[in-house]
Formats: sequence, C-alpha cells, structure tokens
Amino acid sequence: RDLTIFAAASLKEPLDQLLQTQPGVTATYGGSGTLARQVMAGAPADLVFLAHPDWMQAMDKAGVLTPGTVTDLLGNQIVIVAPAGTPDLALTPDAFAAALGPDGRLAIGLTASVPAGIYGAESLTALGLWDTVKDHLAEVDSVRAALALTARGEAPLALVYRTDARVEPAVTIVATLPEDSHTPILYQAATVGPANPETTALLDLLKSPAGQAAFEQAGFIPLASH
Amino acid sequence: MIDVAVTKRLGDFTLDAAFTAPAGVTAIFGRSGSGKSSLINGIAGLLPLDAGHVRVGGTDLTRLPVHKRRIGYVFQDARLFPHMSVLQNLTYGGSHDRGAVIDMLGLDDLLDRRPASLSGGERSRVAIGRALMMRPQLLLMDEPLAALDAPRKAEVLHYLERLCSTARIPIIYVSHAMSEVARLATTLVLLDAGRVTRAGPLDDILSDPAAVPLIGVREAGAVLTGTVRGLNTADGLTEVALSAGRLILPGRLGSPGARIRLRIPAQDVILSTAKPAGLSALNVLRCQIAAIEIGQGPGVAVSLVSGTDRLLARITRRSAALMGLAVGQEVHAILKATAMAPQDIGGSA
Amino acid sequence: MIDVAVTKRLGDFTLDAAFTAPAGVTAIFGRSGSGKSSLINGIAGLLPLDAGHVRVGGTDLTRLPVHKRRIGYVFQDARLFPHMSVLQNLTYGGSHDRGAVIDMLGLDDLLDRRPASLSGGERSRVAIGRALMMRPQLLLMDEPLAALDAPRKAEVLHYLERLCSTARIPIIYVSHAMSEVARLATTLVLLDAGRVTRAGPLDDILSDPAAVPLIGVREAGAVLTGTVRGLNTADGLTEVALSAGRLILPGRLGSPGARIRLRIPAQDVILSTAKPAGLSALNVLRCQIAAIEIGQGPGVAVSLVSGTDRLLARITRRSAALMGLAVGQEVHAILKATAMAPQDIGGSA
Amino acid sequence: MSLDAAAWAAVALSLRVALVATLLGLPLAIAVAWLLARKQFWGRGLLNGLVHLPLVLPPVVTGYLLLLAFGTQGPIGGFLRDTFGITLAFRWTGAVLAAAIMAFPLTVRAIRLGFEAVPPGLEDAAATLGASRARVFLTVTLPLIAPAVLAGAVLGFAKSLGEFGATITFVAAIPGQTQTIPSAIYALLQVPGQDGAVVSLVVISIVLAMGTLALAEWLSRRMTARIAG
Amino acid sequence: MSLDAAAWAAVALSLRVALVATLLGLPLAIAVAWLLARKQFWGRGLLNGLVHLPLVLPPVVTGYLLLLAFGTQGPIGGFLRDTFGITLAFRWTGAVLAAAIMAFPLTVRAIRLGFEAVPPGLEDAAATLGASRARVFLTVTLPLIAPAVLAGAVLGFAKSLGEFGATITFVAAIPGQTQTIPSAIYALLQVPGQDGAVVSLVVISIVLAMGTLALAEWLSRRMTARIAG
Ligand SMILES: Nc1ncnc2c1ncn2[C@@H]1O[C@H](COP(=O)(O)OP(=O)(O)OP(=O)(O)O)[C@@H](O)[C@H]1O
Ligand SMILES: Nc1ncnc2c1ncn2[C@@H]1O[C@H](COP(=O)(O)OP(=O)(O)OP(=O)(O)O)[C@@H](O)[C@H]1O
Ligand code: MOO
Ligand SMILES: [Mg+2]
Ligand SMILES: [Mg+2]
Repeated sequence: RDLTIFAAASLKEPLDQLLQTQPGVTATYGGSGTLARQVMAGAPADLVFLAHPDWMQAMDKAGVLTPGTVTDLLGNQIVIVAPAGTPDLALTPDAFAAALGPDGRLAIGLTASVPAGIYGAESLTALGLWDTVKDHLAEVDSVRAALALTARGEAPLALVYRTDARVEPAVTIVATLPEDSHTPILYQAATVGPANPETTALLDLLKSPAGQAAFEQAGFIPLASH
Repeated sequence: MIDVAVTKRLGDFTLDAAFTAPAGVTAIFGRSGSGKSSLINGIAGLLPLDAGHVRVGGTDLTRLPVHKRRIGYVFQDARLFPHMSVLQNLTYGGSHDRGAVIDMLGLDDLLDRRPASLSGGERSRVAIGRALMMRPQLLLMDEPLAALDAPRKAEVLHYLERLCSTARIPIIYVSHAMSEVARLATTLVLLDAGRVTRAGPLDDILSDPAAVPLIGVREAGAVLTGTVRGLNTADGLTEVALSAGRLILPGRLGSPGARIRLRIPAQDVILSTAKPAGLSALNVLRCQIAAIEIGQGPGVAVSLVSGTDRLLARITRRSAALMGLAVGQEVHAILKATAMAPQDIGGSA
Repeated sequence: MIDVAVTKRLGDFTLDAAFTAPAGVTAIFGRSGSGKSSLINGIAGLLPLDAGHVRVGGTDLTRLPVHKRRIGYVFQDARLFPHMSVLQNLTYGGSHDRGAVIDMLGLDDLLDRRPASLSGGERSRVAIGRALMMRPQLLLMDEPLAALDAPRKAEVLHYLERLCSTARIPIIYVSHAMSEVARLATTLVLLDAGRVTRAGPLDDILSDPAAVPLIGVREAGAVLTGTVRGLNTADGLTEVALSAGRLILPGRLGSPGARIRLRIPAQDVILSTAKPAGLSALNVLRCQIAAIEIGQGPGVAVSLVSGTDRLLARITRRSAALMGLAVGQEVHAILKATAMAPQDIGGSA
Repeated sequence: MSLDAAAWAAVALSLRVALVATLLGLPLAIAVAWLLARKQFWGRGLLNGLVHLPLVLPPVVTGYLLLLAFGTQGPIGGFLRDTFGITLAFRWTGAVLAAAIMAFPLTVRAIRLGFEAVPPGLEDAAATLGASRARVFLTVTLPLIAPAVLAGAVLGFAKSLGEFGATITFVAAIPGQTQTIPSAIYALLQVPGQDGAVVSLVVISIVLAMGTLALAEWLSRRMTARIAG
Repeated sequence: MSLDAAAWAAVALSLRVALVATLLGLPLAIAVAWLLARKQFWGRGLLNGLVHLPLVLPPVVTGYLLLLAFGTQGPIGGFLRDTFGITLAFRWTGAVLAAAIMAFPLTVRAIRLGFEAVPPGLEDAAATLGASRARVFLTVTLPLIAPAVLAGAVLGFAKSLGEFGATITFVAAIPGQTQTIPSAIYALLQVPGQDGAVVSLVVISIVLAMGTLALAEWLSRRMTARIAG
C-alpha cells in the first residue's frame, strides 16, 4: 500500500531526499494550518509532520491522530539575515534601528500565523526589540517570501529559519536569536488514524538515526533519540 | 378569413386596431408611424398585446407562441442570420418551392454568400425567399419591395399573386406604394395614428371619391375585373371584356376566358364629351357620371359608371367647368393602353 | 463639378465606374446589386479603393480621411446612434437649418426619443435630417426615400431641390424610382454590373428612344424646362410657357418668370392626328414626329419635336399602324394636366 | 529542461484538469449566463453574487468552503460518495471542481456579454420561421455568441491552469494525483536552490497559455471571417 | 462583529486598493482591448499572451516577478523612485499595482468583447458626419461599449478585492498599509480557533461584492434602458 505524508513545506528538501529510499511513500507539502485542516477534513494522510505544535494539538483533540503518537522530531533556530556582505548585528534596539534605517523593513512570516513569525515575535519581544521593529515589519505568508525580500534587497533584514538562510547565497546570517527567547521550535510528527504497523514503521524511520541525520544535514536540530 | 384586434400602448403611441378580412391579400396602408409594423408584430406574436385576438381561418392563434403560429414574416429590415449562408437562410424554415423561389428572386449566384456581403436589394430578396420557403398559413410582408428595382418588383408581385391564388395563402401586405397594393390586394385597411379609419374591399375604397383624401390624390382609382377575350400575337395586345365595353391592353394577360384585375388610376382617365377620333389611345368607354366630388385643390374627382363597372377620373376643376360636366351626363372615358403596364394589371382575383 | 473614378474588387464582383457630373443632382440608377452603394461608399472614403480618384469642385479628396471630406451620407440602412436621442443624432454633425429640417421631416415630436423605438420611416427621416444638418459640400443619398410615404416623400424632394438650387450643394442620389430621379436630377449615371453604361444630362437620356431599354419602359419620358406665365388663383392652375405652346398645370408652381422642370413620362402622352375637342385634358401641343423606334413588345417609342423641346410618347404598335404615323408627320400630343402631379414637377434647374 | 518526473506529471495533470474543468464548466456557464442576461427572477441578484464569489474571496477560503461542502465529511461530498461512489476531495476530480469554480465567474461574464450583444430581432425572426425555443437557441443564439463562448473558455482555461489557492486547499498537492503546475511551483519555491526548476515550470505555463491563446485567436478569426462573408 | 481595529483597517484598505486599481487600470485596459480587437500588428499575439499571464501563473510567481521589476532594486522600480520619487514596495500603491495587474486580463477580455460587438457601420457614419477618430471613439464607440466596460470594471474590482498571493508576495501584509482583507483572512486561517473572525471577514467580503454587483447591475440596466428608448 502507498503511504502519504503531509508535511510542512519547509521540510521538503530533506524529506524528499530521505523518501528516495522508500518507494511507495509520497510527501505532500503545504502550510501547516492548511495541512492540519485537510487532515481533519479526511485527507488521505498516513502521517503528518508539522512545523508548530498548535495544529498538532488541534488534530489530536479532534481525534484524527493515532493516540499517543505525537513525537518531537526536530528543532530549528531562528536567525536574522541581511544581504550578503553585511556585518553582524547586535541584538540591541539601537543596532536594529540603525540597520533598518528610517523606512527599512524586517521581513518576517505572518506574526499571527506563520510559525516562524510566531516564534520571531515572541523572541523579539523577550529581547526588548519589539517596540523598535513593530512598525517596520513586512509580514509575508511564508518564510521563503521573507527570505526573497532580503535576498532582493527590498528589506534590509529578514527573520527566517537557519535552515532557509544557509542555502541562499544572496544573504548572510547577521544574528541568531537565543533559543531561550522563545518557546522551543518543535517539528512534531504523528500517525493518522488507528494504529497500523506500516505507518508506525514510517514514523520510526523519521525517528531513526538515518532519518535524523538527513534532517541534520539540512540544518535542523535532531531531537528524537532512541 | 382573418380576424384581428390589437390593443397596445407604446410610449405615447396607442395602437388600437381591429379588422376582419377574407382570404386573399389584405393591404395595410398608412403614413409612416401610423402603426403598421406594430400591428403586424402583434399578429405574429412578437409584440405582447395589452388586449386583442388573432384568428386565421377559424383557428385562434392568440395564445400560441410565435413559432407555433406558422406565420411567415418578411421584416422591414431583412433580419438575415449573419452566420449562415444565403442558402441556409433560405431553407431555415423549410424548402417549399425551393427552385422556383430561387429562380424568381434571382438568388442562384448568391447561395454560398454570407449576408454581410449582400447589397440592400439582395438582402431583401433573401428575406422574401426565406419567408416563402416555409410555406406559412399566413404571410406578413412589411414593405418587402421597397429596396427592389422595377423589373424584380414586377416578378415578385407576379409570384405573390400566384401564391395567393393557387396556394391560397392569405397575405397581409404593408406598403406605401398604392400601385403594389392595388395590384395585389383584395382588402384594404387604412391605418391612421394607430386606428383603422377605413377597411373593406379594395375596389370599393379606391373607387370611392370620398376616400380620395385618405388615400392620396395620385393613388385613387378604380379596380375592375374583366375577362380575357383574345390575344393578338402579331402586335402583342390582349382584348379584355368589361361589363360594357372592351379594352385593348399590352402583353399576354392570360388565355381566353381568364378573369383578370385591372387598376385604372383616376389620374390616367381623360374624359371627352364628343366621341374621340384619330387618337393613339385604343380604349374608349362610354360612361355615365355618377358623382362629382370637388376637393380642396385644383382637382375634381368624377365617379363614372360603365355597365356594372365603376371608374374614377380625376380632372381639373377648370376642365369640368369648360366641359359643363354634370351628374347623369354621358361621357367618353379615354384610357391609354400602354398606361396599364404589367405592374398595374393583376391576375385573376 | 464632380469627377469620380472608382475601381474595386469585392469577391466575384468588380466595380469599375467613372463619371463626371456638373453641380446639381446626379442620379445613380441601376438594378439591385449593380454596385450603386459600393460606388458611393468609395466616394465617401468608406471603401478603400484599388484605384481611382474622387474630386469635388476642383478639390482632390482621394487621399483625405473620411471625416475630412465633408461628404454627407444618408445610408441605405439608417445607421442612427442607438445611445443618443433623436435630437442628439440630428445635431451630431452640425445644426444648420435645424428648425427647417425638423419641420420638413416632421421630427418635432420625436426629438427626445431613442432610435430603437422609432418606426422604419421615422428612422430614415432622422437619418436624412442628420446628413442635412451637417451642411456638407457633397451629399450622398442611398435610396433615402424608400421608407417614406408619398406626402412626406414629396416634401423631402421639394426641400432637396431647394437645397440644391439655393445652397448649391451637389447631391449624388441613388434610387430605383425614376419619378424621384427625374424630378431632381440634372445628370443621370446608369450602372450595370459595376460599369457605367450611360452617363450624361438627364433630359438627353430620358428622351432618347434608344435608352428606353436601359431605363425601363415605364420610366422613359422627356424632361422639359418651361417658364411660369401666370397663376389662376380661382382654380389653382398655373400656366407654363414652353418653346412652342403652353401647358396648364395644377398647383402653384412659382411666381411669373420662374423657370421650372417638367417631367412628361412617355406613357402619359396620347397622340392624335386630328385636333382634339371636348376633352378634359387641357394640354395639347402641336409636334412633329422626329423618330419612331419599334421595340420588342407591343409598344412603339415616338420621338417628337415641339419648337425646341423634345417629347417622347409610348403608344401601341397597333395604334401607330391605325393612325399611319410616319417620321415628319404633324400630330397633336395630349397631356393630362392632373397627370403631372406635384411629385413630377421640379423647381428651376 | 531540468525537470523530474513529478514535475512532468504536474504539467500533464494541469492540462487535464484545465481541459476537463473548462469543458464541464462551459454548459453550466452558458446556462447561468443566459439566465443572468435574459431572465428576471427572484434570486437573480443572489445568483449573480454567488457566481462572482470565488473571485472576491481569497482562493484559500474558496478551497476551505469546498472542503467543508465536498469533503468526505461534508454534506454534498458525503451524498456524492454514498449515492454515486464519487469522491472529489484529494482527487484530481476535486482539482477539476476547484478550477471550474474559480474559472466560473470569468467564463460566465464573457458569455453573458455575448448574450447581451445578440441583435434582438434575429431570434424573433427564427421563431416566425417555426423554430422552437431550443432550435432558436442552438441554431441562432449559440452560433452568434460563439466568439464570446470561446473567449470565456479561454479565460477559464487560463485561470484553471493558474489556479493555486483553492486547489491546494481543497485537494492538497499530492504528486501525480493533485499536484498541478502551480502547486509544483509553490513546493519548489519552498526549497532553496530550485530556481531553475521554477523557471522551467513557469516557462511551460507560459508556453501552454500562449499556445491556447493562439489557437483561440485563430478559431475566433475563422468565426468572424465566416460571418463577414 | 468580533473584529479588531486592524481587521477594519484591512477592510478600508481593500476597498481603497480595489477602487484605485480598477479606476487606474481601466484606461489602459480599454486601450489594450482596442488594440487587440481592432488592430493587426507585429507582436499582437505577444501582447495578448502578456495580458493573460497573471491569470496563468500562480499568483505567488506574479508577485515575485513584480518584486523583480518594481521593487526598489528592480529596473522599473528604481526608475520610478529616481525619476518621480514613487515607491511601490511595501506601500498601498504597490498593492494597487498587484491588484491591477491580476485584474487586467479579466477587464481587458470583457472590454474587448465589447469592441467586437460594436455594429460596424456606426463609426463610419460618425466619420462621414465630420467626427475625428478621437471624437468617434469618445462619442460613439465608448458609449456603445459602456456595458462591457462596466462588466470589465466589476470583474476587475471583484478580483482586486479577492487578490491575495501576488499582493502579499510583492508588498507583504503591513497592517493599515498593505494588509487587505484576504491577507487578514489568510493569517486568521493559519491559527487554530480563529474561525469566528474569519467568518466575519468573509461575510464582509461577500457584502462588499454583492453591493458592487447590485450597483453595477443597476447602472447596466440604466444604460440598456437608455438605448432601448
Ligand atoms: N465582400 C463581397 N464579396 C462578394 N460580393 C460582394 C461583396 N460586397 C459586395 N458584393 C457584391 O457587389 C455587388 C454590388 O453591391 P452594392 O451594395 O454596391 O449594390 P447596390 O447597387 O447598392 O444594390 P442595391 O440596390 O440592392 O442596394 C452586389 O452584387 C454584392 O453582392
Ligand atoms: N417603445 C416605444 N415608445 C414610444 N413610441 C413608440 C415605441 N415603439 C413604437 N413607437 C411609435 O409607434 C408608432 C408606430 O410605429 P410603427 O413602427 O408601427 O409604424 P409604421 O406604421 O410601421 O411606420 P413606418 O411606415 O415608418 O415603418 C411610431 O410613431 C413609433 O414612433
Ligand atoms: O484567484 Mo488567484 O489569486 O489566481 O488563486
Ligand atoms: Mg414600419
Ligand atoms: Mg445598395
């Protein structure tokens, strides 16, 4: 039987790579919220793998997940990027104000909904930077769109995941937001529907050292340990 | 038998017309804007009526939808289907008498063309052909010949006459040209400002001096029925017997014994008190003056009786005075044979 | 002075027509599909020409865009602007003679209406008014009167005559009705299958027995010019002097001294070898027979000379034989006064 | 071009979805356009609004509404499954539905303009010639509005090719099943360094669109030429 | 309704953006529709394709292309800033541009159908009456295509109200500046438990659309009535 994984779009590259060894398993990518709603509406997903725990909880409460299978798989870091060649940025209001200038913007995922935006807002608040940046945000619908704005030089700064920043040559990481300034970034997975050996095996694959290594190579922080 | 009553308000204009007519051709005559097109739209079912009825040959069509009425309609504007060839247009409603219609209307070379490239007259010929080929139970024609040249007009009129007498299809015919009307029609309906001012047998109305103002000076005249006596093939003239005399008319008008209709416009009649001699006009009828109607202008309408036939002559008031014309007097009516050209001579009624 | 040459292929049809005409009215006469509309479209600049030129009054318009030609055009289909009121339509190109035009065409009650609610005749009246109000340097009219009733037709013709003689606007007039053409036109262009078969002064062509087949039997006839001598107000008749005689005609045709044009259709002329007496016809002219043309049918065209005027009579072959007519013989031509109704009597040329 | 099998599958699927959506949507679009252009009835404004809704709402919302109604748990979706055994959610047939609905306002508008431009007298003339309403419609009205129908179909087809938000929300982007060109582009955009593949897919979209447009122009010119004679 | 100030600001902004996009886009749409309907020229097919492109491409791609061309670093964006001091990126004006471009194919198509339905002889008649090309266009052609222009404007306005993908990619979703109703809805949809607010915004969208449509129908009926007499 073919298996389908519904996964957050940011996981596409390493997950595709991992699944090359798994004929009969396909992955479908999308925004976490969209995927969660689809699964709750009966989508043919055997496993969900999202970028934020909130929607996992919502699905669990709705009873579509196999009870007790929600697993923390990966962590990530959020960083500030600027066009390549920009020097490092201190996490102080003055430094941010200077970097943004009078009408420069900080590109960021929607702070109310896109996971990177939610974590970012939380962290910037904790660091006392929120008041400096809150009127200089350019909120977009995905981390990739935020990255593109800085890569194109439209926004001097962007708040993105380390995993995204690594591969875009047009930007450079100028600051890393401390992990204790926000709730831990958690990529969780769970199987869907009644317990079933095949889906359990798939979840196990993601947890396995080989699986974790694939993601680590892409910059994620492996959290699953046997 | 056609029985029509149509009431309809259109803006400031009110159409309130009713008439009955026997089989044959009924002409609707009236000035521009008098409601002729609206009236026949009502008959066709294209104009929803405020009140009224439409009966043809005893069948009540009032409640029937347009396409079930089997009423052919030649519109004032041709309304050809632009996306169809001439042939497709022609046969859209049927293809009765296809060859004959195409021949008569000279459409042979046009069959593959699209309406957009046709001339004005070609378009109206196609529109006529289209309505004829559906072989309707009633044919409405709204100034169908206005765009046709004289020879074609004559041909179409001739065909319509045959259609009406052989196929017995009643025709309602709207026209400004009394020469067309008089040739074809048996019944005349005069329309003015949406109302019927006069309706009845054509002959009665045309030869009634009192109707001259309604019809127009140039249009008044008698319509007579005669019997073909013989044809002189050498000079191409036909002899026609009337109730009290004979006429020599140009052309082959039918085989001996055939009944034909002749229109004699009032203004083409010359009166003479003496028996004329040495004239090129071949036709002289002895008549008695039945009435003299003096109009507003310089003319006088003189109503004449010859046997059982009635004629109308229009002469100047000065001539009437000079000749001392009086009711009851015997006079000679001179008619030029050539003046009755094919167009004014109808087939049997 | 109008100088036109137009060459254009349209599908299988080739238009290749050239003519020159003096100021005044030029009539284009030809069967349906002979290329009349295409020819005047070429003159207006609406039909891009394969070759040719258009010159009006010495100015070469060939290369000018349509809107700079100042050529008024009454289209065969009215082409009113549906989104404008009648008044807006009328004044779109100018508002010269606004009151007079509205009056003449009886448009007063229609000014606020939209074209969609007009009758066929009302539409063509608006189209005529619209072209007149722009006061063009040349007026093209494509069967403008086909949808008009007789009284309105007479009024419009009268206005066009005045326009042509007082405002000196040359008119090119397409029509199937020779009575309209003869009344208005000074020049006649006969078109057949896209080619000009005859062009020249109207009088010459109409009174030429050889042109009868081209024009049609009913349409042939002479056009004479006469001088008004006096008006009898009592009986409403006008006396007109010709080169060798006088005619008594109905109506007020002008003040004494005015020159007027008279059309005398060949078929309205009766010939008599003896001097007629006791006739209602008031007009008798002494003539000499100039030529006798024997046609295909039962008719004979007799060409007559009366003073310097030329007349044409059409009589039956049988009459010609009975009367023993011969070239050079003296005869009396009888014309009915009422037969020359207003429509056939033109103003001064 | 640097495209993998999944991308080519997306191209094939997009074409199939757009084609089927356009063809299936057309009859209904003609019917609705006819109603809106010709009839006065209670609820006409509502119908008009409903038709335009997919244009006004963010596509994602339309996608959710489709999911709610046509999902296996939804009232219509459940009915279709139980009665006809048809499932739309997460199937290519669902992508067809999403595309058809998103394209619907465009198609209806174009066709409606066509209906409104039919010269009024021609249908009357056909009726006097004995043609029933159905025959008048098929032989006179429809051929006369053909250019507008074609224009509507082209708009709809183009929109169907480009539709993303409603489709991905309703049927997700399951490779080979529901992943159309736009979803494939979206997925590729999430992956760093895939710009080449994105450009390839964009170019393919453009080529498809240009081809369709050229075909439509040619057809339309033929139709007009036939009318011009 | 359970909406905060930001949501109401999004409503106001959406209206403004849609209105300005529609009005600014209209003249160009008329010009392009005229070219496509009436002229044969080299590059006509290309222009036609270009116009349809925003329909065919996923909105995100269009947004990205806009960013490349009209961003402050882009060739056109740089020129506009240096020459006229106009900045589009992150401004409501940029949202207007995105909406106008996304709506353009719809508007052009409707208007083009209008041009194609103008009875051919009327413009000729106006020319014989001495009207220059410009006058013919303004007094005859334009009034005759007014219903089609209106239909195009309505389609464009509706599309502008609903546009999401291109707008958020090009100008982000800055509350009060570039956050339109669709961006607000999108954001709310991504958060569990915000369905009430989503429904409110959707209802507002629908009300706006229905109002616009009703107004347009009324205007259109008035125009037709004027022609009918
Ligand atoms: N595009 C075309 N293709 C083929 N034939 C054409 C085309 N356009 C016109 N014709 C033909 O050219 C001829 C002349 O047309 P035109 O309209 O000039 O005639 P007309 O003399 O005005 O006739 P009518 O008196 O009937 O209006 C007609 O026979 C017509 O069928
Ligand atoms: N919707 C309308 N509103 C106002 N008046 C109208 C409307 N429709 C028609 N009329 C008027 O009704 C009258 C009759 O029109 P109809 O077309 O029947 O005339 P007609 O006798 O056929 O004239 P014609 O010989 O000029 O074709 C006209 O004066 C016309 O202006
Ligand atoms: O309506 Mo969209 O912006 O093409 O998915
Ligand atoms: Mg009429
Ligand atoms: Mg013509």
